Amino acid sequence: MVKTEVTIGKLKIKNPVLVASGTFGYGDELLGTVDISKLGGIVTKSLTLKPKIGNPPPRIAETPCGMLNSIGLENIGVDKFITEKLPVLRNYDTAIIVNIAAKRVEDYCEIIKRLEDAEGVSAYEINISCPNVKEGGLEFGTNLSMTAKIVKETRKITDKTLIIKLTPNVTRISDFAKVCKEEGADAVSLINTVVGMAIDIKTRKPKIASITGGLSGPAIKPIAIAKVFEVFKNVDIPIIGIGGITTWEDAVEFMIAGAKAVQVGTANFVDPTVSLQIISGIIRYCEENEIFDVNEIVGSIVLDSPQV
Amino acid sequence: MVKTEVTIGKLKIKNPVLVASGTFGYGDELLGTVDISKLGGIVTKSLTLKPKIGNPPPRIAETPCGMLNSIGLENIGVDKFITEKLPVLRNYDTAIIVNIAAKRVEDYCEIIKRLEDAEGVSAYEINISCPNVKEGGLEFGTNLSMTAKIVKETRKITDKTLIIKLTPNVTRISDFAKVCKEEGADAVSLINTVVGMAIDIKTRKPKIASITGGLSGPAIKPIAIAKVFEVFKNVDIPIIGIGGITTWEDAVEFMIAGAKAVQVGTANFVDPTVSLQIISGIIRYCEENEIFDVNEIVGSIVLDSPQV
Amino acid sequence: MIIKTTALVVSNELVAENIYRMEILSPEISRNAKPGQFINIKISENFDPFLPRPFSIYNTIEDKIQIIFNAIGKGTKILSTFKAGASINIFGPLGRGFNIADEFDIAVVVAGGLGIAPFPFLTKILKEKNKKIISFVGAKTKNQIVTDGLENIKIATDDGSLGYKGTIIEFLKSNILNMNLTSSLSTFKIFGCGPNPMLKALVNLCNELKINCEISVETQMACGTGLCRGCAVRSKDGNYKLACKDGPVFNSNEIILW
Amino acid sequence: MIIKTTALVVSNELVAENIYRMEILSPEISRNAKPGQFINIKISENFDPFLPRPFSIYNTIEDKIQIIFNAIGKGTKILSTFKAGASINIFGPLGRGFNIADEFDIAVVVAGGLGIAPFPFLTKILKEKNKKIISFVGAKTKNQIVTDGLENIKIATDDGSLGYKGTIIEFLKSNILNMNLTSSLSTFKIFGCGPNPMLKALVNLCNELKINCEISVETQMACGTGLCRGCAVRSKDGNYKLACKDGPVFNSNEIILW
Ligand SMILES: Cc1cc2nc3c(=O)[nH]c(=O)nc-3n(C[C@H](O)[C@H](O)[C@H](O)COP(=O)(O)OP(=O)(O)OC[C@H]3O[C@@H](n4cnc5c(N)ncnc54)[C@H](O)[C@@H]3O)c2cc1C
Ligand SMILES: Cc1cc2nc3c(=O)[nH]c(=O)nc-3n(C[C@H](O)[C@H](O)[C@H](O)COP(=O)(O)OP(=O)(O)OC[C@H]3O[C@@H](n4cnc5c(N)ncnc54)[C@H](O)[C@@H]3O)c2cc1C
Ligand SMILES: Cc1cc2nc3c(=O)[nH]c(=O)nc-3n(C[C@H](O)[C@H](O)[C@H](O)COP(=O)(O)O)c2cc1C
Ligand SMILES: Cc1cc2nc3c(=O)[nH]c(=O)nc-3n(C[C@H](O)[C@H](O)[C@H](O)COP(=O)(O)O)c2cc1C
Ligand code: FES
Ligand code: FES
Repeated sequence: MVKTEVTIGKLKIKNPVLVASGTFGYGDELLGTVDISKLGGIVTKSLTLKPKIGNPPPRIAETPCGMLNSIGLENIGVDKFITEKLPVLRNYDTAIIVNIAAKRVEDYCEIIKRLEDAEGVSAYEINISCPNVKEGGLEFGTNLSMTAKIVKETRKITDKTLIIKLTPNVTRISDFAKVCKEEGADAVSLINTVVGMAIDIKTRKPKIASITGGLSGPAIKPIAIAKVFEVFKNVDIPIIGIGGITTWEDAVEFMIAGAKAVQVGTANFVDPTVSLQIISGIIRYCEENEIFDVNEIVGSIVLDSPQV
Repeated sequence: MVKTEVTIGKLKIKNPVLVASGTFGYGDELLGTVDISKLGGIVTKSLTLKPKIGNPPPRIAETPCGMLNSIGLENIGVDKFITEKLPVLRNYDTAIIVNIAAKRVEDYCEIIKRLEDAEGVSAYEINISCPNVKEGGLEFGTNLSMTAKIVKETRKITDKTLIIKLTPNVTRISDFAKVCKEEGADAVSLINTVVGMAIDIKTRKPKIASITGGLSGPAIKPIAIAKVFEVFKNVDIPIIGIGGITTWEDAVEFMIAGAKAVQVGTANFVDPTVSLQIISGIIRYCEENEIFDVNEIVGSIVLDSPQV
Repeated sequence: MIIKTTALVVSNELVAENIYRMEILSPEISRNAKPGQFINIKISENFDPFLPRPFSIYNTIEDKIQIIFNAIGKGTKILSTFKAGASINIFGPLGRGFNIADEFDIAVVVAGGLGIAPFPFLTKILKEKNKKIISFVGAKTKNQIVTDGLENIKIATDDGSLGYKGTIIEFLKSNILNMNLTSSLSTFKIFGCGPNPMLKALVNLCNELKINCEISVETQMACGTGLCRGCAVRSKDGNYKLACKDGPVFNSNEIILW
Repeated sequence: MIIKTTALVVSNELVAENIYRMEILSPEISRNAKPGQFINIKISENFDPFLPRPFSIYNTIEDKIQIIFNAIGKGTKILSTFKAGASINIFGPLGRGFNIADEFDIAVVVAGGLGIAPFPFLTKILKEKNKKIISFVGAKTKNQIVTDGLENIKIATDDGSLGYKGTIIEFLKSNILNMNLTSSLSTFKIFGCGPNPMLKALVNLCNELKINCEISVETQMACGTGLCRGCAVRSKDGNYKLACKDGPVFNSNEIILW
């Protein structure tokens, strides 16, 4: 019997597999098809203070081994989430990690305040890395002092587990993870999408209305693994690994690189049940390799070369 | 009859398709199989002042729609290149763009000095973006003042076309392109590889001996297009587009985004004749669309949204 | 209820120029499907192409569902190589189908090119309800015309190689006017599917003549299940609707075509 | 002279557990190939898998070349689905083959698992030169043993299900010692191919007994043509050699196995 529970800050999740923000709605989208109570947890679509209708179409385009998106944080807003979604989600035995995005530090705090009074929130994931909007956008996630400020202020408001979601679109992501730790974040999640672009050569127009979008999927996995390992090597903070995870082997690869948990994103679009298969795959892997606790995998990378 | 000649600084190339540094040896590797005189030009493997034996194996790993490499600038050194390679290459009617890498600014200058005395060099591409070594490594390419210094000093030594090869592993690549222009570079080429990593879950060892490597191939094309467009939008300097180009459609996409010429890299490993097919594909595209000069394609992106 | 299954390909045959019809054994999907709904097909075990491809349910025959597709790109070219006996990963039925509950006694089906895809299934159900059906089918040229499973077929081709020479909407308009039933037009309902320019022309015509009209739209899709919010379509109220969940079938006065 | 061609698959049959032999029509490659050389196969029109896959030339029969492969991963699983009549993109012959010009009268072929791949071709050429050949073939178990095209075959399996129970190198060693020709050993030449651990053991044995030995190595490869410098193998002189160009066949005293 493999122990699958992992701890992220104050949050205990029953297994290390979460569904990534923006790739599984609010968790209630496919209740008939996917048993979310088997998941380690769900990360909600980014919530903003007021509802947002999102960006104009086309919002997505397929690319080699991945896709571009610019949804523009379309969401129902924090209040409607509290009244309509939380009561449903509460009934499932899975961690509810609420991802929030805002244009101003005050708004991040205000959203958390409202959620603190509601029942059923397991943890917060602060999105400062969305490439497609002002809210939670890159001018926060690519700026060390803004990042520090957001962590410091949101930390004041909640004792719940605070996860900061980082962007790969920076020179050294570990500098940002360091700041998050110093300001009291419990964990970092990485990576958000990579800024990308595609053009339809027939029309000569960008394939995404907002011109650039966020690249996700298997194509970015090597980039994500490198970023996870960079943070693991340089900063002592729990890491949630994200980027191109499509199979249990991918999940294990992230954990070996130093991730305590993982999030499955774009792969949900190909098969919304993939996360459940990844969980059973990890358990099978542990059994076959006589690993009794998934935590043994975390950071178990073997380096014979001196470079590190 | 489509006009295919493009001008990069003082360099005129007969068509906009070059083979990328490190993906076609010194140009003489497959003379029996690929007629290099049909190419716009060849960019040589990075040359250093002294020969380098390169990094220990494994040096490469396949990834989704791409590959990681850490060759470590294995090369014969500038002197041997001058005595053994240049005399052969001179005989072909194609531009010889010599890519150079160095640990110190002085070495960049010294390498150029030696090449200036030799006959047959069409232009220089300065590699300040190799993710796998000290020479021409990221501590140059991710540092604005170092970049400025290298451009300024190398510019003093040659009147030939000076191309600076930029890395995507920075927050804003256009800041670097701006500096290159200010210091007198004739053009920028982008992108070099993206830092990436992969782990063999059986052995738990990195698939690349140097742990991280450079990601290339179709997987990175959307990233490269976004970087090319960012520079095109913000800096008035000729751009050579690189990253995942595998078909003539890819080449046209880069040109629409603002690239005056393109380099084909990893695709040479799948089919070393691919560049020739890309050239004929571009010409066919022009004929079918009644484009009389390939320069008409450059930067012809159509934007109906206000974002730009 | 969405079913995810690895199903058996019963047949996959070329039915017109570069157009294939595939029959797939899937009792649950066949039982649950409604006309206008679609399925997602995972094309390959590998990651290129990566996203599933949506295909309208062309028809259901007992335990089997059929799709029809044009081998134009990466995914459909691979799909065209599937042979009888192969297994295929499908997901469905997805989306909201045609509304046949409302008031009408004559159904006018209008299809441009492969826009015929959802209509054999719709026709079957409408016939069960004893509705009168007229089908207008248009295409560039005659080799691309597919009509089986349709009723009272009227054809138009851009090059005139078969039927009326011109667009299917021009042809439709002249017919409706000739019918000269402007009074009872309200009892018509038009069901349209095809390329966007054609749908726009159709919607304009229906607004002009005040005809109740539903159209099935095509957008880029990633998930087909409401997860990604990528398939947004502008709705009249200034918000967005999802082609994969609120659609792909919309009433012509619900949305704004792009 | 390297030939790039889209060739016809003549046959592709299962010859052992999960092991396929494919016959490809390519007169130029067949004519130019030497034992120990390989070809690159572009597996898919799409980008996953992206890099070509190298395969030893198993044999040549008139205008045709053969390869043999184990359907273990992405590329080889796709290859195993190729049917007779399909066309395949290949590139070759690549690399440096075995050196059969030097002094020896008895050729000892040593193959571990699919390490037999280059040897039917080598055997054919050696027989033309009237060399005596002894073949040692090892595998985990008997279902994985492939021997056709080899001569004087001696078999070892790890599980003892066929022939000697143990590694092929142990078996080889005992045989050579029994032959007890230590004096004339110099006229032996060993040709080895197989997994790295086996090659290491073989090289040690040959050093110990001072036997001339060539081995064919496998490394990760991107281009197979010398362009990428990715297939580096440590050479005794402290430099690197390229498996795709200087090899895949090396003399056992040229390189250091990893
Ligand atoms: C709800 C819905 C139902 C659909 N039903 C059907 C159906 O019943 N039959 C069917 O054949 N297709 C249908 N499609 C379209 C289908 O999902 C694929 O997008 C289309 O078949 C092309 O996929 P591909 O991978 O072959 O092309 P891609 O490789 O994705 O694209 C290749 C090239 O074809 C172009 N292209 C993509 N889609 C189309 C298109 N629909 N028409 C013209 N050019 C295109 C692309 O712009 C690109 O240039 C439907 C789409 C939706 C959203
Ligand atoms: C010069 C040369 C000649 C070769 N000749 C042959 C040949 O004649 N027949 C043949 O079958 N292969 C041969 N190979 C290996 C072959 O090129 C492929 O690497 C191998 O078949 C796996 O490819 P794949 O895409 O199926 O596996 P991948 O999808 O690339 O890998 C899938 C899994 O299989 C593992 N794997 C990859 N290669 C091997 C291997 N060789 N043995 C065991 N596990 C492996 C990988 O580590 C991975 O875990 C040769 C390689 C070289 C360099
Ligand atoms: C369609 C789409 C929408 C997304 N929306 C959000 C979002 O609202 N908030 C957020 O923090 N990340 C969002 N992401 C990023 C993912 O959570 C994830 O970080 C990224 O896609 C990389 O993981 P993947 O390759 O597994 O998809 C979105 C990604 C996609 C593809
Ligand atoms: C195996 C390999 C070796 C490379 N060596 C060099 C090099 O020596 N100097 C350099 O400037 N770029 C080098 N590059 C980067 C390429 O020139 C190119 O910028 C990058 O691969 C992206 O293009 P691609 O996706 O078409 O390969 C190398 C790339 C690969 C794959
Ligand atoms: S396709 Fe993903 S929400 Fe419609
Ligand atoms: S595989 Fe590219 S140099 Fe050998």
